[in-house]
Amino acid sequence: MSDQLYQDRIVALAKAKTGAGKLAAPTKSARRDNPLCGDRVIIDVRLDDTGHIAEIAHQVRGCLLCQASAAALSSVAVGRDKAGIEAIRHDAERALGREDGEAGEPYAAFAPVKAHKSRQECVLLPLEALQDALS
Amino acid sequence: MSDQLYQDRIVALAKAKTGAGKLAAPTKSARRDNPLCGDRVIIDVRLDDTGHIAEIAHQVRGCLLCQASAAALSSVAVGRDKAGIEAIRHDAERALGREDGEAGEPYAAFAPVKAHKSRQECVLLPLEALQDALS
Amino acid sequence: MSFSVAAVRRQFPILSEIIDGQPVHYLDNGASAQTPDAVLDAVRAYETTGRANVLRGVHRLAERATEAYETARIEVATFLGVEPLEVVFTGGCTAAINLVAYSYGSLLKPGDRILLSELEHHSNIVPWQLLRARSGVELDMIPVTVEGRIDLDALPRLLTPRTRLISLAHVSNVTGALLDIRAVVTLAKTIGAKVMLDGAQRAPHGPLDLPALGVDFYAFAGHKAYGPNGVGVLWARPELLEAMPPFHGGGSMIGRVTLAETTFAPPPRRFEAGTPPIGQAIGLGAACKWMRGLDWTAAHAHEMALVQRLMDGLQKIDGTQILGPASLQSRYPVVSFMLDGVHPHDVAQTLDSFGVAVRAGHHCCQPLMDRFDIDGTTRVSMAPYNDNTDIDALLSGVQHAARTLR
Amino acid sequence: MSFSVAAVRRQFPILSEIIDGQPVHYLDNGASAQTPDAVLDAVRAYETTGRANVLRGVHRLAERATEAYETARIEVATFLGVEPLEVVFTGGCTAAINLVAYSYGSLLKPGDRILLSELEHHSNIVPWQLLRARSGVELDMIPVTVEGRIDLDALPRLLTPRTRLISLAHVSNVTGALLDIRAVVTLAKTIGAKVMLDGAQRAPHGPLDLPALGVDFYAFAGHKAYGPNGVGVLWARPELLEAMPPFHGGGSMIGRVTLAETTFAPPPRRFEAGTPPIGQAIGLGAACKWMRGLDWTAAHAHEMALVQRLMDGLQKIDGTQILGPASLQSRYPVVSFMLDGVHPHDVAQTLDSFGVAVRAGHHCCQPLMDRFDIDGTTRVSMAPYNDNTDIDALLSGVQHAARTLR
Ligand SMILES: Cc1ncc(COP(=O)(O)O)c(C=O)c1O
Ligand SMILES: Cc1ncc(COP(=O)(O)O)c(C=O)c1O
Repeated sequence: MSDQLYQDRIVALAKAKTGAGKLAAPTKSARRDNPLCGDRVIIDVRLDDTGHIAEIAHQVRGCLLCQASAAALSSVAVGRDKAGIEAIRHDAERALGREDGEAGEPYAAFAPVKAHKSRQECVLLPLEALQDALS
Repeated sequence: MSDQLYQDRIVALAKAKTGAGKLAAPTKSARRDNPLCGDRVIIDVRLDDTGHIAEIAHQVRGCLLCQASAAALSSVAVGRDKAGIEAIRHDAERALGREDGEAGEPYAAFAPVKAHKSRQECVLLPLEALQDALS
Repeated sequence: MSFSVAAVRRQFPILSEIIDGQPVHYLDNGASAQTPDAVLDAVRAYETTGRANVLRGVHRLAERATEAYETARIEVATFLGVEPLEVVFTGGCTAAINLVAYSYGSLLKPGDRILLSELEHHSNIVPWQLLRARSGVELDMIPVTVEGRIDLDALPRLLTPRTRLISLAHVSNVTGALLDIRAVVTLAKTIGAKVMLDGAQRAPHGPLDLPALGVDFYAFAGHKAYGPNGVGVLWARPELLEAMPPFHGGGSMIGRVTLAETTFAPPPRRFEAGTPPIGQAIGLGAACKWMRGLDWTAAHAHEMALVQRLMDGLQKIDGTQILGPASLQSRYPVVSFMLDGVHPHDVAQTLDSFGVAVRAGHHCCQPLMDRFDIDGTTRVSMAPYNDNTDIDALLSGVQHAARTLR
Repeated sequence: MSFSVAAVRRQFPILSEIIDGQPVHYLDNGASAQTPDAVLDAVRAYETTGRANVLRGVHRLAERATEAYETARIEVATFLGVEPLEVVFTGGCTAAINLVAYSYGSLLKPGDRILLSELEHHSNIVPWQLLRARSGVELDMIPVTVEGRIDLDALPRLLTPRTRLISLAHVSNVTGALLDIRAVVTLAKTIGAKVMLDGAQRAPHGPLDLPALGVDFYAFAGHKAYGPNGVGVLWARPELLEAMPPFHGGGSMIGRVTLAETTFAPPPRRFEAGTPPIGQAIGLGAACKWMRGLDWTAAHAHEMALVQRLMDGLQKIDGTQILGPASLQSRYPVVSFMLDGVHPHDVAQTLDSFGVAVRAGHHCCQPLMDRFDIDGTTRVSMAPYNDNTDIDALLSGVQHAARTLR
């Protein structure tokens, strides 16, 4: 067995299912599909008056990487606004080796995906859905 | 210089231009084109009451092989009927190595074309036009 | 003719590569098969000793290229049991189906019907949907049984007097199910409909006798049949080819071009506009010849023994489910499965870390996935060069995924 | 960057072959160029160490193949001076023009006009004639000057408010004439017509800067640009690609397929239905990279010195006549000539016996032959690897033909 993509931290994130589900009264929602692999993410957010995320939930029909990413995102999204999510996006891009610099937590966990280009979209999909919802 | 396609006999046949021209009052005429190389042959024949060729002429817009073949054909066509031309066709096919057996004259002259598949149609075109005219 | 897996494997250079420190357990043949020395050598000979354009040249390289190209057509024709002039070289299987959809399709009238099935590859669906949008033909879909077969019991009620064409996969690229062609052809004849087979997944498993099958069109891809990419084949009955108008326009498919109007060459040239994929056709000819050199009774038995070993192994892993026929009857060596609680991409990715190449996802069969309400499967597709070690490596990987990812 | 003919020649294995006892004087590059080791090696590496289908696989061979395929797109884009996602891989130059004729063509209305020229290759005439038959667009033809150039003086009166597209050869495959693109683009802009260039004969002579040319579509063929057969390129402005409906339907060009309806992927995938010519695109990428590694100022000067030597030599042979510009200005190394009293095929055949490969006939330009009322020409088409010995062997052969065949 060679290079391990599914390292314990990624599997643990996915199994934690942080934020899995729907919100009763979301301010915004967005859905993203990846037509190449069929992954699908729906993100619900409730925003406070200043545009910061008060609550977040996700439904993922997709692979473990997508689930882990959605859970990672949910674990750090509350209290952030558009710019704050942009910062997380940079962490993700850095973890995947698409941007220079060191990735912050929790996205540093996705460093093993660096070597697997075809799976990187799986990690980014929840972020893209959330950014759609906020835009 | 390697294998000589244009051996003296072929060149001599072409230069002889036997039968080049039109008939004043042809019984039948036929035109054949080779769309691949652009060669074009028109054959005129005057037939006698028994269907034998009394007179023949050809206009060739084409290469030396086609001209030589038209001249060769004109030199032996007179007095033959459909079956007689069929026999010449067999000579031609034999000379080109497409049929077994030895080619009769004058088509034996075309033996050098055996090695040049892309040029064999040039030799056969006048025969095809004449066969069209007789059919 | 004889069959030895070891002897076959030795002919495929990639199978003895060590890639990222691991041997290659290549079980993604349904996507693209590997290619033997015989094909590589034929292409290289063209490229380095006979490269030229075909048909119009008188110099010796052009003569060599033309001869090699037309010999390839003969090889393909022999492989299919048909005449060389009935074989059209295309850019692929998809291109072959599009040729029929555009050319034969242009002869159809609004209200004419084309019958497909729910298990078709997108390449045998989308061209007809595009035709529908252009010309107002209607599409009907044969449903698929729980076993993943085209449900031929539904055929009689789906056939109408307006049904002109039935286009179906000879072998499913997801379930491995083999079509009962005789049943289809018999019913099609009663209403005069033509039958087209998408042979992409059948051609890689040995020679065919198309006239005996009684079909009207057949399409397959070079790269899945051990040949190069960028080439495919359309076979059609000569009277159909004769009646079909051109599709692509360009060099070589013409009779005479003037600014006012143009006449067209007879088939197959009418459908081979421009410079054809010469080296690729030559490679495909070599692949067909290579396939004809195998003992397919033995090779097929070998492939199906691998299927059995795979199915047996999967059954021992908790939560696996096979999508497709459970028996080996009327089936080719393509096996799709689901592993409960693990996404197919994660199965495939785990397998990759075991050196095992398989495909995961919808396999260009979204309507079939919808039929079973799933996102995708993990697909194992075999060739004669696969062996028990490939299957065992795969089973270890699936076990590992089952243990660690759920 | 530097240029040495000997160094270039060494990279082309076929040039040191002895074929039927003779060296290869290959002067038929306009039909198909030869291919260097860099291309052969890139294709072989794909075939033997990374062969797999692209886009949908997660295993390492599929990742390698996808990476190599997309890197090839970047190489081609760099060669053309454009963005990778604007580059569509097709089956060839003819296929690229047909893509535009079918897809962009379907956006045109009856009465819209397309402007071509009398010197176009059949591949840039017949697709538009087929479109005319399908959709009622009208075709106009720019005449050709006695020098074998597109007569741009005629352009203003041929342009109408309904002219939607002007599609012209960047370099003529018969006369070698280079189009004055700036003049065409300037006039086209005044009425909002799009400009397409058939770059089949220009691409083999070095990198391009398409945005600077100001054109809208560009097409070329792999096999004439030192790459493999079976692959070509369509470039188009991104907003045009975006607006164009699909042509071929099949796998990979879709968004979501259902039985009822289907959505399509964004460009370039929308136009790459089915498995693309992967190995061939990789080879073409290597060819573009190889071309970018040459010093084209020197290479072009070398090519044009060969043209001069050829023209000088032909002039010394009684009864030769060149069809095309007499000067070296605005011209590429394609030279057509006639030898009084000797049919072009006989010239070419004689040259073959001197080991010289040229093409004879109408060169898929029957309207141009009609314009000059000739059956055909003998065409000498050069590449950077040609040298004086090639030209001298050719001149000896023409002399021999002049002496013996008339
Ligand atoms: C000017 C021109 N256009 C188009 C083509 C067609 O290219 P292909 O046959 O490779 O599709 C050619 C070559 O034959 C050409 O010379
Ligand atoms: C059943 C079936 N039909 C058609 C195709 C399309 O073949 P290609 O992509 O080579 O054109 C495939 C393979 O992807 C297939 O499996």
